[in-house]
Parts: sequence; C-alpha cells; structure tokens
Amino acid sequence: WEEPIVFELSNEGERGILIPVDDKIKREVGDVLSSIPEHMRRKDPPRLPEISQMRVLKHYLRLSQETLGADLNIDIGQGTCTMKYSPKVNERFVSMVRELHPYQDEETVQGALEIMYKLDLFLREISGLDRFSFQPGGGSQAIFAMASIIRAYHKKRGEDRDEIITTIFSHPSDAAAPAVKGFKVITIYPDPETGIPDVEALKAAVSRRTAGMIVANPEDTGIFNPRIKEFCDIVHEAGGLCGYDQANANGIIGIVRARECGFDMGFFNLHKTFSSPHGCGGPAVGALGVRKELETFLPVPVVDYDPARKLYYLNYDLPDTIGKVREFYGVFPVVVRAYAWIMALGEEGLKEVAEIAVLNNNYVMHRILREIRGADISYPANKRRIEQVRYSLKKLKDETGVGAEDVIRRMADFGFHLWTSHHPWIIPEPLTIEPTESYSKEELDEYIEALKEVFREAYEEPETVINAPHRSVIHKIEDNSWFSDPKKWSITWRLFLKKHGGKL
Amino acid sequence: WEEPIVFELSNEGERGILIPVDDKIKREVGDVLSSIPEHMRRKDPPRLPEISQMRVLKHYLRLSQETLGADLNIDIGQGTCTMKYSPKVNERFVSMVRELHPYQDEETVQGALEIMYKLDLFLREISGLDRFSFQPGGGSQAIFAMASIIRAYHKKRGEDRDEIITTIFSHPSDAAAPAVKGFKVITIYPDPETGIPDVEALKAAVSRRTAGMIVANPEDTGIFNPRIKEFCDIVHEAGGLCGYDQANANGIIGIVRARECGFDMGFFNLHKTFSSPHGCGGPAVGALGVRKELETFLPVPVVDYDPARKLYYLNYDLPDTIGKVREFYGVFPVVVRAYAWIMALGEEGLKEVAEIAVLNNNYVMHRILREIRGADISYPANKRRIEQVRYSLKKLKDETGVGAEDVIRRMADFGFHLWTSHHPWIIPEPLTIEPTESYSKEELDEYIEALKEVFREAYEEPETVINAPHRSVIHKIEDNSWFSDPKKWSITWRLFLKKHGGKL
Amino acid sequence: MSHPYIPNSVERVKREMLSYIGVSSIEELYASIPEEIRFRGKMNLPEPLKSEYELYRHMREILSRNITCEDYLCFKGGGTWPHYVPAICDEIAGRAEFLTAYAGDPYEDHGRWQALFEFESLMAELVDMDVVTVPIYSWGHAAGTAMRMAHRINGRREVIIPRTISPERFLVINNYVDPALKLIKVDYDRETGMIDLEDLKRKISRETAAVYLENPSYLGFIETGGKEICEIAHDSGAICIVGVDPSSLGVLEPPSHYGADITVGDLQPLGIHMNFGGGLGGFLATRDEEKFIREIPYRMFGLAKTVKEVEYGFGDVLFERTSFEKREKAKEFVGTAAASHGIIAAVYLSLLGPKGIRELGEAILQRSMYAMKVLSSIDGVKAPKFRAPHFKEFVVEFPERKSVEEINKELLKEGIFGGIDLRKHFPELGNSALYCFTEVHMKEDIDKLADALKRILG
Amino acid sequence: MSHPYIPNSVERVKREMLSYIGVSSIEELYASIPEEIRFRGKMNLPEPLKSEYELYRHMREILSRNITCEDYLCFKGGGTWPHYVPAICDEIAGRAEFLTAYAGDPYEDHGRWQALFEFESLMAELVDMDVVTVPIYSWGHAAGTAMRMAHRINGRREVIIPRTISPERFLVINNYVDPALKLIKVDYDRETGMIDLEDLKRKISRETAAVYLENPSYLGFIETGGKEICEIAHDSGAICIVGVDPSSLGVLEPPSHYGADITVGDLQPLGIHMNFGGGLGGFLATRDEEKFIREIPYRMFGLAKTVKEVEYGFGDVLFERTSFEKREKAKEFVGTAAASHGIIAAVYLSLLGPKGIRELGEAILQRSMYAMKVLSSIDGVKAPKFRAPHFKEFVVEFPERKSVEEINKELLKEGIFGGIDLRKHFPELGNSALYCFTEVHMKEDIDKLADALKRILG
Repeated sequence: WEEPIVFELSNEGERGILIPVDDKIKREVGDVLSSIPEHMRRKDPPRLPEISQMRVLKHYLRLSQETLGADLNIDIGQGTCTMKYSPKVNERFVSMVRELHPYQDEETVQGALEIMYKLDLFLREISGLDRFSFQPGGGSQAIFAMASIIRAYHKKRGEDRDEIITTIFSHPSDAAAPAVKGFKVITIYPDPETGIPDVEALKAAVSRRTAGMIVANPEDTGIFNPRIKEFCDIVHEAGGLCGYDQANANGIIGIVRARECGFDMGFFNLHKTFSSPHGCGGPAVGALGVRKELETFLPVPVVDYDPARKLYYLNYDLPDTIGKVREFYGVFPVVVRAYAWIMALGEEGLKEVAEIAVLNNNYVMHRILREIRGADISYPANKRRIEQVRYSLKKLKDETGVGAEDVIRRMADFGFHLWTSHHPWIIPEPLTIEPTESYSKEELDEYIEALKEVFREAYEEPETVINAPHRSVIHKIEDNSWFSDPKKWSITWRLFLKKHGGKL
Repeated sequence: WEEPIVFELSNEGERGILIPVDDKIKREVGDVLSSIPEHMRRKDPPRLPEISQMRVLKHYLRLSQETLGADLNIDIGQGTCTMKYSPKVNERFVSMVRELHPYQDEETVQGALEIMYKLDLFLREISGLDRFSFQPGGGSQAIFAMASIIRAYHKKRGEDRDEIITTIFSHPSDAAAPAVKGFKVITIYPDPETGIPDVEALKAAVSRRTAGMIVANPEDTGIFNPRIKEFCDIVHEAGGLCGYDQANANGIIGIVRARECGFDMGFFNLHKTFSSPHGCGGPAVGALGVRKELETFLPVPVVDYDPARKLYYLNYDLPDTIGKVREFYGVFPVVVRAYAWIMALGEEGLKEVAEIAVLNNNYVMHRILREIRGADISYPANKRRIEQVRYSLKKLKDETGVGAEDVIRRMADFGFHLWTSHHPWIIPEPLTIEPTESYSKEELDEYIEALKEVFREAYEEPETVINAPHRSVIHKIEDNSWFSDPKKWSITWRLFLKKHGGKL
Repeated sequence: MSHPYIPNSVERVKREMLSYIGVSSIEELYASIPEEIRFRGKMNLPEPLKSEYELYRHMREILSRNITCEDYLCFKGGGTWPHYVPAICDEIAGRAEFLTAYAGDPYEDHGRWQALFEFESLMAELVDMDVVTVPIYSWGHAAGTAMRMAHRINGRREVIIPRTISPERFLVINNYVDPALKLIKVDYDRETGMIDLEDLKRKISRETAAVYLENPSYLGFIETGGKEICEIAHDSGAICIVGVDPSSLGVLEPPSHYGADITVGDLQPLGIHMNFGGGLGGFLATRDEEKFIREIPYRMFGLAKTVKEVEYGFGDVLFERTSFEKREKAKEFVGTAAASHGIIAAVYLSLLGPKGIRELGEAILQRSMYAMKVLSSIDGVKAPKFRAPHFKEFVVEFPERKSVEEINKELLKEGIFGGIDLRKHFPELGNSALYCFTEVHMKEDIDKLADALKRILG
Repeated sequence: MSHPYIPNSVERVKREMLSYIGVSSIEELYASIPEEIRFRGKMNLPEPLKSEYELYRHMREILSRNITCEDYLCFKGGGTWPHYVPAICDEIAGRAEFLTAYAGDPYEDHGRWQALFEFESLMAELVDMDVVTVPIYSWGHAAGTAMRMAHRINGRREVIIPRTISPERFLVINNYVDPALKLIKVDYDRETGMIDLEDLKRKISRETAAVYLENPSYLGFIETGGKEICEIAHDSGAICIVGVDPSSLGVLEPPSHYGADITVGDLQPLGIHMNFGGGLGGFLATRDEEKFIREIPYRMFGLAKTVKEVEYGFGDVLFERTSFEKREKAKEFVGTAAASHGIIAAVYLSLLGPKGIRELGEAILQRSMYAMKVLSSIDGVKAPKFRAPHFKEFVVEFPERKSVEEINKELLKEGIFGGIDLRKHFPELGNSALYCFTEVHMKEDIDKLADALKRILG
C-alpha cells in the first residue's frame, strides 16, 4: 500500500459515524449551545478529516498490515524485552471486562477484584516478596514508584539520603526515574573482562548519602551478576534499600527470586514475562512488589479480602503510602491476561518457560558465534548468558564499514525486526537478541539464516546493506535534519503543511 | 511471506492446543477405546501436522495478509456480485448468536426468531412478494429451491412440464440448478444490438412443456430488460411460473420490485445486496420469497408469530413443502447482519444505496469509455446500464495480443482484483466491473487510473502485462497441466507427495 | 446528511459525477426501466437507526431475548453439536481479509487459495482419502451430490439409506436427488440400531446406484457393520457412500478403511460455532480416480508451479466440470457455499494435530460413557437404549410417567437444554430423547443433569 | 507432553539444541547463578488449566461475578467515562499486528509510526496546537510532566492548582512533582465552582512555575474564567497549563484559544473502553516553540522524506531528549505507556470528523441539560449544585434525609450505578454526588434514573 496520511483522505461532507441524537431530549432542551458563554464556545470546528466509514477502516487496516506484530513475525530481534506469544484466548477474557467502571460498588466487581487478589498471591510466590500493586502503567512508572518509596521510606525515618545507585546495563529508566524523583544517580560499570558489575565500584559508591540501589539482573547484556546478594548486602549495610528491575524476568522465573537475592522490592512487566501483548507500546503494567516492611508505602489502593463479609475490597488504608502513580488501579486487561497465562502454565510450566528461554538464547548465541563472521558478543570472555545476548558488530564495522544500523535496516527487507536503540553505545555497534520460549528451533534457524545472509552481503556487497531497505514498506531515511532542525521538524500534519507546504 | 504449506511446519511432538480431560470422569470410566470394536478403532493416526499454537496462528495470519478482502481493497473488479461495505458493528451482533443451538426451546430463542420474522417483513416490502425463507445457503441453492417449487407446483396440479427458460446473461446456476432438478433448460439470447433478451425468442420457446422461467434482471451485462413484465406475462400465459434471480438487486432496491415485474418468486443474496461479508465464498443466504399462492411450497420451517402466546415460533405446517434444501433454518449470522443493515439505512437509505450504486457504475463506465483505449462495453449500441457493466477487451486483444486474463493478472500487481470467470465467453475478452455504493469517487478514480496504466502498457510494453504478475504474492502459472492431467493434479498435499515427490 | 456507508451520497460529489456523465439526475440513469413497473411507493420499513450506538442498543436489546448454550447447559446435538471453538479459529475467521474476500484469483488472493487447499489436504488425512473438495453447503447437500455422482457413474436410479437417518438431512437429500433418484429406507435392528443386513440384501438390486450409511449414526450408535454393508453394495455394483462426523475420526476408522467410495459429512464440529444451525459446512471426499473426480460438481483447488521456481501456486482442477463454465451441461451446480467454514476447519485441524484429534475422540467417548453410567443409574431410565458402541450421542429412554416434552420443560427451569425429543420421528423408540455429550461437558455438568433428572423423575 | 505455548519443550528438540550448544542439561546454562540464591522450592500455584477450554471455563466463571455497565445503567464518570466505542475502534485495536507489535523501527513497522503520527496530528487539530506527543500513561502523569516542564523552563518551584481537582489525579500529580515542586491549591467560588480569582492573585508569586486549571472541571462545571486565569499567570511569569476532556472540544474552545501554553488531558473518551479504569491515556500538547519542545520528555514522531521521492517516512524528533538516549540526564523518563490507546483515538477522531465531534459535544450537553431538568424537578434535589455552565458531569445535591451512600445502594437494586459520592473529598458540598451523562444515555435511561430517585427519596 502507498497509503496516504489520513488528512489526505478527507472529502468534505463524508461521515464516518453518526452520533446518537435523542430527538425527544432535543425537543425538551432546545438549543444547548447557548448554555455555554459565547467566549467559551468553539467557533472554528477542528480541522479533522471527513471520511466515510469504510475508508477509515481500510486506512487503519492497511497501516496494520504495514506493521509487524509478534503474531506475524519472528520477533526475537527486539531484545531486552522481546514479546512472547500472547495466547489469543486471553483476548476473549479481556473483552469481558471492557465495560467496568472503576468506581462501581465493590459487590459488582468481585470477579475483577478476585483476579487482582490472586495474581498478587501468584507473584508473591514467584518473587518471594510480600505484596503487589498493579498500578504502575509500565516498567518505567514502576521504577518511579520504587524511587518514590525509597524517598518516602527515608523521609519517614528522618534520614536525608539522596543517591541512587544503578548499573550501566540496567534499563535507562533505572537511572532516569530516580533522577526525576530528585536523586543523584551513580552508575556502576562492569568489569571489562566479565561484564559483571564491579563490586569494588559499588563499595566505593555507597555512603551515608545512599538511598538505595535499582538494578536489573540479568542485565541487558544477558549476564547475570552472581554476586547480587553481596551487592544488596552492601547497600543494606550502608542504609539503603534495594529495588529489583525485573521487567524482564523471563529467563529466571522459578529459578531465582528477588527475596533470596536480597531485594526489598521489585517489579515485573506483565506485558513481557507474563505475556500480555504490547499494543505498539502500551498500555501495560509494571507489577510492583515489596517486602512486608514496605507494604504501607505502596500506592493506594491495594486489594484485600474480608473473610467476614466474604468480599474482596479496595484497601486505601496504607499509612505511609506514596499516594498514586496512576489514576485508579492499573491497566486491568493486562492483569487479566497475566492471571490467565499463569493459570494455563502452573508451577512447572513457568519453570519450563524460563528454561526454554535460556536454552533458546544459548542456542542462538552459539550459532551466531560459530557461523557468522563479523559478529561477536559483548564481553566475549564471558559466555554465560541467561535469556538474551547483547552482540557487538564492531568487527563487521571495522572490516566492512557496515554497522549495526545498516544491518537493522537490511533485516527489514527479510521481514524481520531488529531494534535500534541501545544507547548509550557502551558496547560498540550493539544488537540484542532475545528469543524467549515462544519460537521453535526452525524459526530461530530461519532468523539466523537471514542474519547470516546480511553479514555475507556486508562483506561481499556492502552497498546493498548500507542502502537498505530495498523491499520493505518504505526506503531509507537519510536526511535526519527533519528530526533535529526546528525549521523542519514536522511533528504533526499541520506543521508539515506550514513548514513544507505539504511537500516532501 | 513465502509461507510454506501447513504440513511443512510439522515438528513431531509439538502441540497446538490441548483437549480438556476430566480426570474424575477418566477414573470413573477407564479405558473407553475398548468400547469400540477392534475393527472400528482407528489404528494409524491421521497424518495431520504437529505445530505449536503461535506458529499455527502465524501461518493463517500470514495467509490472511496474502488475501485481499473488500475491507482492504477497492474491490469493484469482482463484478456480478461485488461485495459492498459490511459494517463492522454487525460482527458484534453476530458474536452474540454463536452459541445458539437450533433445537433450543422456542422460548429461549425469541430474539433470534423475531429477527427472522422481521427481516421477512422487510424483504416483503422490498420485493412485493409475500413470504420469505432464509434456508437456502447461497444464491445457487435458492435457485435450486425455486426450481424445486416449480416442479412441486406443477406436480400438484398434475401437469407434466419439464422445461425451464433462462437467458444467457443470467447466472450460470439459473441454468444449472433447474437442470439438476430434471428440467430441460432453454436459453434465450439477446438482441445482438441492444443486448436485451429477445422477446421473439421467448415466444418461440414457450409451450405446454414450459414449467417456468428463471432470469436475472438487470443481467450480468448490467442491462435491464425493459420488457420484463411482458416476459413474465408470456410465461404465465403458457402456464409457467416466473422466478426472479435477484442475487444482485443492488441497483434497483426500492426502484423496481419483483411483484410489479410480474414474478411469482425470487431471491436476494443477503451476502451481497444486504451487505453480509462473503467469507471467501460463504456461508451465505439466498433469501427466497414467494407470492401468497406459493407459500405452502416453501421449505420448512418458516417463522410465524402467535399473538395468543405472544411467541414467535417455527412453523412446519406447509402442506405442499418441497421439504428442505439445507438443514435447519439458514445461516443465521447472515440474517442478523442483513437485518441490522436495513435497520441502519431505512427506506430512504435503501433507495440511496441503489441510486448511488447506479451513479457510480455509470461514472466508471463513462470514464473507461472516454479515457481507455482498447476498452469497450458489451453491446456498445446500448449505453444504459444499471449497477454493473460487462466490458469487452476484444479491441485490445486484436491490437496488442493482450487479453482479459493478462489484464487481470497485471491488475494484481497494483493490488487490485478483477474476476476471471465469465464463462462462456459470449462477450469476447470480458471483464465486469460493479462499483456498488461503497466506494468514493476518489477510489473509483484510483482503480480506473490503474486500469488505464495497464492498458497503456498493453500498447507500449505488452510483455509486461502478458508476463504479469511481477510483484504480487506469486508469479504467473503457465503450466496448466497440473489442473487437467490426472497424472499431475494435486488436489491435496498427499497427492502432491505421491505424484511429484513433494517437488514442484 | 451523507450516510457513513455511502461515501458518494454527498450532494456535491453526486453533482460532479452526474455532470461528468452528462445527465442531470440519477433518475435519468434509470431510463431503461419503464414507468409501468417502477415502484413509486414507500416501503414500510422502520425509521433507520443511523447512529451506530442506537443500532447497537437496539440489537443488544433484541438479542438479549435469547438464552445461549453458554448461559444454559446444552445436551442437544443431532446435526449441530456443542463443541469448544478455540480462540484462534475465531481470530482467523474474523480477520478482515478472509471475512470480506470473495472470489479472488490465484494471484492477489493467494492466501485464500492456499488456506482452502490446506483444508482439502488436512481433511484428506482425516478421512484418509486422496481427494477432498472445497466445502459445500452441508452434509445433506454433500450426501445428495454423492448419490447423484453414483447415479451418473452407474446410471442406476435407487439409493438405499438407513431408516435411522436424521430427519433434517433426509428432507434435504430427498429434495436434492428428486427426481433423478428414489430413496429406499433400509430397516434397523431394534436391539442395536444397526442396519438390518437381511433387509438390505432384500432391497438391494441392479437398480441400486448407491448404499448410504452414517457413522456414527444420527442416533449415536456406531454402525459396526460398515464393512459388510459396503461389500454387499459393491457386490451388486452399487457405490458405497458413508456420512461421518469428523470429530470421531481420531478414534474411529475412517470409512475409506471399510469400503467407502465417497465420504461425506459436516465440518461444524471442527471449530465452527453452532450459530443457531448456521454453522454447517459439507465436505465430500473420494479416491483419486478419474471416474469419480470427473463427476464431482464442486470446485477443487489444486497445487501448481509458477514461472518462478520453488513457488507454490494454486488453481481450479477440471474447472470445465463446473456450472461456472458449463451452465446446464455441468455436473450439478456450484456457487457460494461455506468456504470460510473450510478455512476454520483447517485452522482447527492444524491446532489439534494427530494427538489432539485422538484426545478429542477419547474425551467425547469418556463423557458419553460417564453419562451412560450416571443416567442409567436413575430408576427407570435406559441409557443407552441401543445395545451398541456409541460416540457422542445416544438414545435415552425415560419411564412413561413423564413425557420427554415435560421432562425437557422442567430441565429448562433448571438451566438445562435436555435431549432432542425423538417421538415425532421415531415413535417406535418410545419415550426417548437423543442426548449429546462432548468435550465441553465436565463431570459437574453431567452430574447436574443427572441430579435434575432424578428430581424430575423421582 | 509439550505445552502449546512452548514449542521447544519437545524433549527431542531440547536434546538436539543442548547437544549443539555442547552442554548436557539446561541446568548447566544457569551456572552463573550461585547455588545459595537459587530457588529450589516449589511455588505454590494452582494446578494449571492446560486445555484452553478449561481455562476459558474458569475465566468465564470468575468474570461472571462482575456486573458491567452494559448490564446496569452507569452514571459515574470522574476520570473514566462511559462512552460508546465504535466497532471499528475495537477492530483496529484487536488487529494482531497492532496488538502484538512493540518497538518496531520506521521501516518494518511503518504502519505503527504513521498511525501514531496521525494521532499526534489529529489531536493537534482538536486542541489547536502545533505539537502533540506520543501518548503517555494518563492525564495525571501528563499534567505532572507539564508542571515539571514549566519548572525546567522558568526554574520556579510552586504550582497553583484548583481545589476542585480530581482526588485521584491530585495524588498522581503530587507524587510525580515531589520533591521538585510544591502544589498550592487555590480556592473556588462556592456558588459557581470557579477558581476564586482573588485567592489566585493572593497565592501567585515569583515562585509560581505554573498555574493549572481544568476544563471542564472534575465537578463538571466549565471554568469560564480561563482567559483571566491565564493572563494572571502570564503576568507573573508563570506558565499556564490546562487539562481538558477531549470529548468537549467540539463545542468548547480549546485552551490554546484562551491562553494555555500546554494542554493535557486523557484519551479515554475517544473510543477507549473503561476497562475498570485501565482505559487511560495521557496526552500533552504545546506550541511549536523550541523552549517548550526541548523540555518534553516523551517521544515525538515526526514526518521525514526517504531516498525515494514522494514517500513519507517517520522518525523520532529530538531523540536525545529522552531517557533512552540520556539516562539520568534526560528530561524525565519515557517507556511503555499507552501507544495503542493513541492509535484508537486516531481511529475515533478519523471516524467522527469535525461534524461528529461537534455532534458528540452537543449530544452530551443535551443529555446533561435534560438530566438537570428532570432531576431538579425532584423534591429537595438540587441539580446542578453550581450555578455555572456544565459539560457531561454535574454535582447533584440530595436532601439530607438519605445519604448518597444509601441512595446509591438502593439505586443498585434497580440496576443503576449512581453518581460518585463526594462527601469524602468534598465535605463542604454536603450530601452530594457527581453524576455523569454522555451520548450513551437515552431519554428512557435518564427517566429511569429520575423515577428511581423519586421512589427512593419519596
């Protein structure tokens, strides 16, 4: 499809849908617009396009076909948070909770509350933590909630601590969200050989200013920090709290838990490890769990059960609560899917998920290392990886001039996705592949074959890769000034019309 | 996608879905297989593929993307029965009737019966006929039902009549279905100038053997036979019944009706004029209507209302019934959609549908005739067309060697569909375009521009057209022996393995 | 105001187009329709619900007057059976591309052709025959066609069918084969339900075009004499046609193994919702033998190669058989039938695989046998009525003190749709009903039925 | 037995892969996790429901314990409002491609980029501002960001907000801006609900980073003094932020017209289901002014050209602002938020167009005004409580003889979810509740409410 921008489809007079007018009401109330004072009444209608229904449908259907979802693709090139299979049956359940209002009387939402209550119980088992909230609308918001709890905790104790420690291969938001909460962020780098965060650097970093630590493990390199308990101990001894970024816990559910590692809190992205689909980037849930001692700091409300009334209810009575990080109780459809997914797998199934994710990842890593010239892993001295691997194409770049971004664009020609963003580029020319448990060996092989072909091209016909894509939906964007020059950037159609007269 | 055949995805041991085992029942009943006598027990499991769930989903999603539905396409090249827009909201209603069993007690399906009853009333208004059945599962089956009624009618009157008259531009089933019912079929050809069925030929055809006439009007050429009433009168005078093939009534709903034309019965394809989607070829409904005098011949049951019990019910009491043409009461989801569609449009809306369908068709015809060299209409002396036009590319073929089938294949490269089958080729190199009311002028123009480009190519670079498609999902099939040679045809995967060893 | 479904209902656009055509009104475009037959009246239709919300509200209101088989427990089968439909079947059936496609060609609608070819291929494995056609309306229609094929092959004019055939299906077949063929019913053994072989031998003759039997039968028992019946048919030169419920084929021998020349049946059990009886889809399978294939009236999609190497293409095999090509000279007729149900069945079979289809069969057997056990423990209830192996359905005979009709009325009050009342069509079976048990029935459901029946009969 | 969700759980395949890797067990792949922290226990989870049908049955059972706003009449709003969701919004939201896509690049996920660019562009027309970002979590979060932007721009540390703000939203903002900013509540006129301009003038100072107001307000009245408030803010060098319900913008002036520098709000009214409060999606709009744009922390998709002429491409504008690039040096943080709600909103606005959005506003006004009329005719009921123009919601004050809580309990028995009890957060409003009326309420619904209230209060 060469589908136009929706405004270009406009044809004056066409209608996509009509609004229900109740003529009986209309007769009763007459001209309602005059109830609004003249100066608050909209004079010029918004310049939205006018399009008939079928054409609107067609437009967005075509755009959907120009998008590769995990349902269509072998999506292992996302990395750091590869989407797994989200069972279609879960969408049936989601459709049953669409029309629930958050302020309905508790008696009328017992099913919804029960699911939240039980998913909390499940996650307690999986993490070893003691209480979960589903309010954060994504991983970054969950990190922000952890930072908020750390602040509230020290404030309550009358301590003035303002430093948060993280590691460079933890998610960018592990640094960014605490900074928003007013913390100074100290970043620990890894041992250059093993890629494992440097415990000496941590020891040097902690102090009476240390409010806490927020880290992922395994990190985005796929490397698991084996001394994580020691890390937590060091922070605890310094008086800080330890927050675990378990956004992606896919390689370790049932294998290792926040509690045994020594964390005080942590979160899981339900739209990841627990299989809720990503919807192009949310809505989502970062399910936030804490130890008993921190329960009173959680955002309100949490779900409780009153055995006397035999009723699940929303409990707002958390004396130290940070308040809220998002209105209402979380993105409930995501909670429903995660609950259903765990119910479909059970204890052994969850462990199998982790094990196969790790097996798949190691299989892919070994194939790439053995068979693809120019590809290497980050910290090649350490081949132990859990659920993903950050690769480095430094050698390819040096030898051919073809870099990570070129390979990414060329993979699009094969109908595959590889994700660009692994900033800052500590690992030169980085690519991250995380296969999850959802793909068969045949599919992993298919992906690797495509990658192999692109690397072959890089050596034999580098222009093909550098000028890619050739047969994807669109072609290469070379002029990046439209993204950085205030005179050119066109963040909306109206700006494009203003700045470029609607011409490319 | 270069998506394999589903059998090629098989990987021993994988499972797509598990069946609910009730362990408590299993313990109670033990080995159930032994209840089946040895010789009736299946020994070799069917060689179905073994595929995990996500891969099955992906396979069929990819095949769906390799299919152009009317929702995605400007589908006006189907012709004779172009799909119109089927409002998405109707799919919501359909999902509410999925789990109704046809033998449920009538009190528990009052909503379903009411919809059938009311749609019957609506279609009576639209046709002028007196009673409808929704049992036929498509237009051809409705024609067969009409032929069956004609047979039963004469049989009841003790008359031995065995000839059915149709016209060459009525649907092939208007000839084929009566033949199945044991009738001799007499086909009337049109006046070679006007394309209008020849009344003199009809007069010559009728006799004491004439059981009836089954014709479309407008015919597949888009030409309306203005003497249709005279045709019916002639057949009636000869003692025959007149059946109206209104599968496609899109250009004339609210404009002209079966009753005023003189027909005794007729049918509408609800999956066409009344907007139910086609689902790649059914299931569907040919809604069959008859005059009062023929009501007792309808297939059983029909839906009636008992005011005493305030209950809609299934009435099996039709003394002359032909029995049934399909089990149960018809494809109910299609009935629901047709009902909803009429409710959304109302009296004026339906007339607007017809008028705009005719306007669109005449617009397209005039553009093609004026702007596209090599294209002509059938019976060019008569430019009056209703909802569609059968074009002829004889001139193109003569001048360039490029024929209708080449143009069709080349249109696929532009993402458009043009239908091949208009056999027998009375009109040389035929193409039929029917725009319906669903497409905007811009979309009609877009289609015409593509057609224009293909015709231009035919004159300037005919090989491009003849060897098309070039950028569609697959390429040209030249070796037709696989469709006609018993040693080669591979109607199933297993035959392909047997005859070709799985090699193309 | 322009209607959302009709883009060119915008006045300005209408005028533009009229002016291009060179007429002043749409009315002029209807000039070929004489005034005497023009309809100038007003159709008496309800005021339109133009806003989608009002339409939705209206439809929801009217449809809320139904009670579904998810609201109540359903033990009715008889040609449309309650089965679980996997979510992926709905997902694929609902894809806009498949839902709204029609008769696309092999190039731009490649996916549709491949999906239907896969349907043919998967069904071929299930019934273990080499040729399967694109789906047709229903089991009844397919059976009728099979009989007409037999007639065209051997020229004979009678078909022997079992007396235990479904009444619905009988009416369909009867009208479809008339007047070419005469249906002759063969009696059944009152003990076992099976076809009475002696009666069959009496009725078969040189005029018998085909013998038709069903497995499992309408009344749920397994016709174990399939082999003998087919032999008897073949011995007298008749063709043997077997109708089959495909959900049984993981555990039951496919008819081709005991002599069927043509296998027919319905796809509804393979992932298709009941849809108030609208979930049907007929299939027809036979051997790769020209004599048979050339008599098939339906479309058959075959594999082919394209000009590009290693690329699958598809096309119509022997298209000239069809009415599209040959009109009244064709083998019967073909038109829009049940293609999307074929695609759904393909998805279903791909999901289940060989193990799933066997487990399905076992699960159904387990439910039926458990139901026999608990129902027959109720005083005066005979379940099953026939001394025979069964699959999915069986006849339950109740004590005469309460009619099946009364029992069903009372079951309804308990949220249960009871079995199909057999007294109209099979009066010789007494106060009997046909009960259906599938994988959707868990122990608690069957126990609930049994408890309710105990109360009702107690 | 291999699980349908985990293809490589097939034993044979596992062994093959292990042997390729050169280890003998999966356990070896976990060698980097020390034994002391390994979890060797068994998680206490329910037995799995491995068959899809059992899972479906379980979920249906548990979810049947909810009563939805389609079962009962719902007059609750307050941040999540009952609106009609067009079927096409569900269709597009449910498309497998959009549903399961994540962070695809501009090439292979072009459709996603275009859809979100269109979201930005359509919202820009609705609020009449040049720049809109990709959606964020919720209105509250977006408002918090707007305040932090103001703080980064002018370095000040206080924000003035109305006392009538939603309590939910207040808690979100309060935690989000802490500790950078202090929120100061400005009082409201007890007659009209409007911001008390005198109090505002008292509280505004050189420390005021921003003044925040909402239109319509949480309590449903229209803040008609927007222009004056923005002027007061600007006069003291503060930035003016307005939160808005987008469903009002067909009839109400967009805040940019009366002085807003940043407009925020929630997308839920634009075709997104309520989802028990999970239907939120925040938006943030501002002028095309570098000072503002460089302080936006969220992603902004911009148009660009590709090497092929006349082809639209898309990419991130000023990506280096974001935490993806800059970690703790970034403008706040960005992550998975509410992209699919943005796509749905784009579909919704494309369907409605300029006329639809205006009709929607009118329809809501009509319902609310009719409701005021019939409710205020009930003895002792004051509807609306505030003497002000309203949109969608208004405060209803009931006579003291029955508390809102009791009234709501009785309404529930009649199948009605009554208005939000305001006594906890707004005790000064007496025995009051916040009622919501939208296009989904037809006359019969409002009459039913009024009749029920008459009975309950009578």
